[in-house]
Amino acid sequence: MTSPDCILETRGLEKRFGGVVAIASVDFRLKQRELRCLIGPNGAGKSTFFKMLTAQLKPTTGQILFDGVDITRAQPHQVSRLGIGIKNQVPDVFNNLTVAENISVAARSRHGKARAAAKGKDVMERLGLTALTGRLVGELAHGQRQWVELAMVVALEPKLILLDEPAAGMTADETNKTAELIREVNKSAAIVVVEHDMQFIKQIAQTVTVFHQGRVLIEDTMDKVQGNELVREVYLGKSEDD
Amino acid sequence: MTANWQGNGGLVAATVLGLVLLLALPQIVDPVMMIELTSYVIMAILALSLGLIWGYGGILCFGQSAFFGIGAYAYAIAVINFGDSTIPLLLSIVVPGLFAALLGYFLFYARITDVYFGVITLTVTLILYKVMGATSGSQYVIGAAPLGGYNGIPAVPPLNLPGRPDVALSFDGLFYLSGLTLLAVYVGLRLMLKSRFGQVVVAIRENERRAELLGYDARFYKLATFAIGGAIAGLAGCLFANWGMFISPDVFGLAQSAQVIIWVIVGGTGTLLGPIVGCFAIQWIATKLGAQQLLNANLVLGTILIGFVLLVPKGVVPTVSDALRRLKFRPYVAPLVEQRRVP
Amino acid sequence: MIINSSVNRRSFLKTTATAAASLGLIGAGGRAFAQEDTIKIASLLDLSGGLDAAGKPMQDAITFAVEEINQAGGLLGKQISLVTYDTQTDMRLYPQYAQQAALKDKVSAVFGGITSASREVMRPVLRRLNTLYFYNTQYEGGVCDRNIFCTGITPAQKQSKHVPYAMNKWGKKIYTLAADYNYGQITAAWTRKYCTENGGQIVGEDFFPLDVTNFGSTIQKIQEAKPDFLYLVLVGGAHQSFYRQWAAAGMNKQIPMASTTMTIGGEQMVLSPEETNGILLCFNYFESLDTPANKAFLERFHKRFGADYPYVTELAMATYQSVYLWAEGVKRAGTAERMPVIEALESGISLDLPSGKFSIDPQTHHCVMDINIGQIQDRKINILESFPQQQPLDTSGVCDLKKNPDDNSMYVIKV
Amino acid sequence: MDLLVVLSFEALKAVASLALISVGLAIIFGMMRVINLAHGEFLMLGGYAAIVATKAGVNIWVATLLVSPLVVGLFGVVIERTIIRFLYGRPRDTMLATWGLSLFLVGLATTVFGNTTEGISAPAGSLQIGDYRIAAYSLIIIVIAIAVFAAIWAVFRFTRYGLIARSTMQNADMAAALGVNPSRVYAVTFGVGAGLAGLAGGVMAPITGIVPTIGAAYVAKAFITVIGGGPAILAGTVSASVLFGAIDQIITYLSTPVIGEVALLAAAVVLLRFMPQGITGRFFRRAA
Repeated sequence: MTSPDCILETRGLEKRFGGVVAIASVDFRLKQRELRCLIGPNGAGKSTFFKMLTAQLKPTTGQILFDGVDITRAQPHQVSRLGIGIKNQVPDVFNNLTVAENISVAARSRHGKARAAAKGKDVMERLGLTALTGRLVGELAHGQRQWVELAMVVALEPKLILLDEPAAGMTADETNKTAELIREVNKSAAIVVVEHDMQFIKQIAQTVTVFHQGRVLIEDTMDKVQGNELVREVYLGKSEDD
Repeated sequence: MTANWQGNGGLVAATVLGLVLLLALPQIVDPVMMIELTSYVIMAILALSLGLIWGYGGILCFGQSAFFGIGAYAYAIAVINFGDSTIPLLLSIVVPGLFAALLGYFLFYARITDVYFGVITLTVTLILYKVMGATSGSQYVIGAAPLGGYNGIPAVPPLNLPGRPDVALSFDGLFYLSGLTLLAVYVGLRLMLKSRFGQVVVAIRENERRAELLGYDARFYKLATFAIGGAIAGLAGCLFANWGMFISPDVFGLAQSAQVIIWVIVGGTGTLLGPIVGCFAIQWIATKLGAQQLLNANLVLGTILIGFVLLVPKGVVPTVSDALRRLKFRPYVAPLVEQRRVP
Repeated sequence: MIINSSVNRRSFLKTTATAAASLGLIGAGGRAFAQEDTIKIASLLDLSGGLDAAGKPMQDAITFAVEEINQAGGLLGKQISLVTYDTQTDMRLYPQYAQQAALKDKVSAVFGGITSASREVMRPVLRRLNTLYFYNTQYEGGVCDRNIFCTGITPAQKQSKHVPYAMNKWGKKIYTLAADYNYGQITAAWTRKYCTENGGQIVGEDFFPLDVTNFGSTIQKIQEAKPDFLYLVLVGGAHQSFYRQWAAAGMNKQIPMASTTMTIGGEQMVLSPEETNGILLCFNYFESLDTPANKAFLERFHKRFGADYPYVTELAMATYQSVYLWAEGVKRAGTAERMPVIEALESGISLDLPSGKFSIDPQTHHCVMDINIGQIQDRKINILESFPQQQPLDTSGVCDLKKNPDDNSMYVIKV
Repeated sequence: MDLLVVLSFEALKAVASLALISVGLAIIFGMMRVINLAHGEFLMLGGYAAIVATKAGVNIWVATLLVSPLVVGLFGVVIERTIIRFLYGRPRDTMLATWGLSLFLVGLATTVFGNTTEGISAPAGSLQIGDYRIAAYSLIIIVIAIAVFAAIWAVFRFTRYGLIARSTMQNADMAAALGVNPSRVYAVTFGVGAGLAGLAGGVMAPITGIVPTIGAAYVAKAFITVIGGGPAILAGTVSASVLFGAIDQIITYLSTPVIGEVALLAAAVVLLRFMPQGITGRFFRRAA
C-alpha cells in the first residue's frame, strides 16, 4: 500500500527496447502537491519515464501506482481520466483547430458545456491567450504553441501534471511567467518538471531527482544536488560547457 | 465555440436552399432526368458517409461500398420476407451499422491504422463481393428471398407507407424521400460535428495521442464514427435498391469503392459540402462519358483522380472557398463551408 | 457502331426542340426522320465491358434487320428508327436506360439484355412503363410475363437433345463445369436431369464465378473423376482460359467436350483450332446451315458488314429474327401500339427465317424452332443432326399466359 | 500416390505464381514504402506486351521473358518521374494517385485493345505423371519464380546497386552519404519493381488470358502477400506465398476456387489483425 500522502509511486519500473535498457528498476515516490524537478543528460530516460506514467509506453516490468490505483496496464485515456496531465516535449496540439477549440476539447473532457466554457475562458485569461482565441494553433509561434498545450493540461484540472521541458524555446520573460504559473498550479496539483534550464529549475525547485542511464542517481534538494560530485561529473559539468 | 458564428446562419441557409431545390426540381426537369437525379442524390448520401469517416474521422476506409451493399441487401431480403417496408428500412441502417461496429472493434481496438486499415477494408469488401457472387445455387435462400449470386435480387419491392404495403413509393416520391434524407443527413452531421462528440472526433483526426492524453478513448470515438458512417451508407444502399428495384454483388465491387473515394477527394475532404458536390460532378461526367464511345470512362476518372491528388489535393470546395476567402468574400462564403480540413 | 444515347441534361424545359435534339439523331441507315414519320425501337446491349463479345454481334444484327426492313419500304409506311444504348455490362445502367427508352424515347419495343440478371432488372421496368420487350438470348427458361417475348433457346429444347447425343457418342459419365449464376446453375440442373434420365451419371459438377481464370486444380479433379466427356456451361472472357489450360495439359486429346455457350461470343475465332476442335454444340442457328434462306441472308449480311465478318452468332441471329417477328406483329396489328401488337403476336405468328421455321408459342411467349447439333472443326461447325420444331416444354410446364394473362413471374423450374 | 504428387505440384505452382505476381510490389513497397495500387495493371500491361509481341512474330519466350519486363519497367520509370516522386512521404496520397493510375490504365487498355479476352497458347506441352497429365508450363512457372528470386537475392547480396538499395532502405541519408542520388535509386527501384510485375504478367498471360480488368484479380492477392510477408522482401514474400498459396490451393481442391480465394483473403485479414505491431512497426516507422 502507498501511504495516503503519496500520489505517485513506481516500483521496480523497467523498460527495455530490444536489448537496450532505457529505464532500469526505478522506484519513484511523489507526495501530494509536491513539485519535483527531473534532470539528467540526454538519453537518461526521462521522456521514457514520462511516457510510461501516461501509458504511452507499456513498462517491461514493474508497477505504477497513482493515487492508490494500479495504472501499469491502463490505456492513455484512462490515466488521463484518473487525473494525470502531460505536456510532451514537442508541442503536442491540434494544429488545425483554433486556440479556443484546443482548450475547449480539453475542458470538455472533464466538464459539461457551461462549466467547460467558463473553465476555458479562465485558463486562457490566466495564460494570456485571450487575444489568440480564433487563431489556428498551427499558425502560431513555437512558444505560443507551448502555452496552448500548457493551457490544455491546466484545463484538465489534473491531480498530477507532468511537464516535459515547458520552458524550451521561450524568452526570459516567458520563462518567468511559466515558473509563476507552475507555482500557482502547484497549489492544487502535484507537478513533475523535466528541464535542462538550471536557472528555471532554481526558480521552482524543491526537490530534484537526477536520472542517469535509466536509473535514479540521486534525489535531494537543488543545493545538495548541485554540490554532488557525481552529478557534476555526469551532468552539470558537461551541461555548463555546452 | 468560435465555430458557432459561422454555423447556424449557414446551416439555415443550406437547409432552405436544399428544400427549395427539392421542391423546384421536379417542376422544371423532365421525368427521365429526375430518375437520374434521384440516383445522384442517393449516391451523395453515400459520399457524405465517407466524407464523415475519412474527412472528419481521418479513417482511410477503402470499403465504404461494403456498408452500402449490406444495407441494400438487408433491405431487399427483409422486405421480400416481411412485405411491409418499415422494419426492412430500419434493418438497412442497423445491420450495416452493426457490421461497421464489429469490424471497427476488430480493427480499432487492435490499433490498426492508416494504410493497413485501407487494405483490410478493401479486402473485406472483396470477400463480400466474392461470397455474395457465389450464392446463385438454390440452397442460398433467406426466408422467401433467394440471394441470386451474380444475378443478385431482382424485383425488390419498393418502400411503402408504414403498415400499408399496398401504398408504394412512386418515382417522384423516391426523389423527395432521397432528397429529404440527404438534407437530413447533411444537417444532422453538421450538428453532430458541432457537438462535443464531433469536436473530439476532429481532435482525434488532428492528433490522436493528444486526444487520448486529454482523456478521450480514441478507439471508441473512431468506432462510433465508423459505425455512424456505415449506417448512413446502409441507408443509401436501401434507397439505391429502391431506385433500381434490384440489387447485385456489383455494389461491393472495386469500381464502386473507387467511385466513392473519387467523389470525396474531388469535392474535398474535411467538408460535408465537398463530397456532395464531388459526387454530383463526377456522376454527371460519368453519365456523359457513358453516352459516348470516344473516351473511356475509366480513362477520364483515373486522370481526374491523379490530377486532383497531384494538383488539387484539398479538393474543389476547400480550394474555392480558400480562394474566395483570400478575395475577402469571407463573410459570404464562410457560412457555407463548415470546417477546416487537413492541410 | 451506331450510338445514340446522348441526353441533353442541361435542358430544363421539355420543349420539342430539346427532345428532337436529343432523340433520333440516327435512324436506320443513318437517315434522320421527322419524329412522327418513324416507329422507334431501342436496343439495350452490352457493347463494352465484359459481355461486349456477345453484345456487339447482336447490335450488328439488329442494325441490319432494321436497315433491311426500311429498305423494303418500312413498316406501315413508316421507317423504323433504332435508338441504341450501350449498357456497358453495368447493372446500374439496365434499368436506367430501360426507363429512358420508355419514357423519353417512347419506343414501341425494346430489344436486348444478355444475362438473365439484366433481363430481370429491365423486365419489371418495361412492364410498368407499358413497353414491349424482346429478350433474345438462350437462357434457363421460366419467364412468364405477357409483356415479354423470349426468342432464345431454353433447356428443354437444347439439353434434351444435346446431352443424350453426347452420351450416345462418348459415354455415360459427365463432368459439368458451369458459370456460377442462375443460368449456369439451372442449366447444370437440367443437364443432370437429362443425364440420369438416359441412364448416365454426373461424376462431378463445379461452378465458377465469371472472373475465375485459374482452372488448374479443377483439371486435376476432372482427371481424378475420369468422366467420358465434359459438359461446359462456361460464360465470358475469363472462362476462355479453361480451354487454353485444358489444351495445355494435353487433355483435349483425352476427354471430349460439349459446350452450351462456345461460339456465342465468337470464341472459336479467338482460341486456336487445337483448343476448340471437336467441341460439340447445340443451337438453333449455325452459320453453316445449308438452307437457301440462310445462304441468302449471309450473302446480304456480308455485303453490308464485309466478307471477313467473323461469325454470325446464335444470339445475333435470335436478335435479327426477333425484329422480324415484331415487324410481322406490327403489320398484322396495323399499329405499333403495345397491346394490339402483343395480341397479333399471340395469334400464332410463324415465319420462315434463316434458322428455319420460327413460331411464337402464344401460351408462353417463347418460340418453337429447329434445333441443330454441330461440332467444331478448324473454326467451322459441321452440322451432325437436326431436330425440327422443338417446343419450349420447360416453360410451358409452369406458364400459361392464355389462362393467366396477368402472370408476372420468373419461375425457377423444378427439375 | 500419383494424385499426391500432382496435387503437391499444383500447390507448388500456386505458391510460385503468388510469389511471382507479388515480388514487384514487394520491392516497391518494401524499399520505397510506396503502396502501388496500380500493380495489377502493371501485370496487365506485361500480359499485353507479351501478346502483342508474340502476335507480331516475336518468339514467345523472348516476348514473355524480355519484352514484357522491359516495356513495363520503362513505363514504371516514367510513372515514377511524372507522378510518384511528388508524393514521397505521403502514403495516403500515393495510394490514391496509383488507384487513379490503375483506373487510367484500365481505360487506356480498353480503348486500345477492346474489352475482349486476348490470349496466347501456352508453349511447351504436357507431362504425364502416372495416370495424370499436367501442363509442362506449370513447371516452367515454378522454375521462373525460383530464378527470379535467386537473381534478386544475388543482386542484393553482391552488386553495388544492391548495397545502395539496402542502405537506402535503412536510411535515405546514408545513401546520400555514399554519394548516390536517392532520387535515382528510387526511380531505378520503381522501374525494377514494375519490370518484375511486367515479367509476371507476361509469364501468366498464356494461362489466364488478358483483359483490361484482369489487374483487379491480382492486386488484392499481391497486396496481402506483401503485407502479410513482413519487412524482409524476399523471405517475407516467399513465406507469405507459401502460406496463402497453400491455403488457397488446399481449400480450392476441397471446395471451389471461390471459397479458396475467400479463405485466402480471410486468412490475410486475420493475420494482419493479430500481427499488426510486428508488421506496422517495422514497415511504417518512417512512412507513417
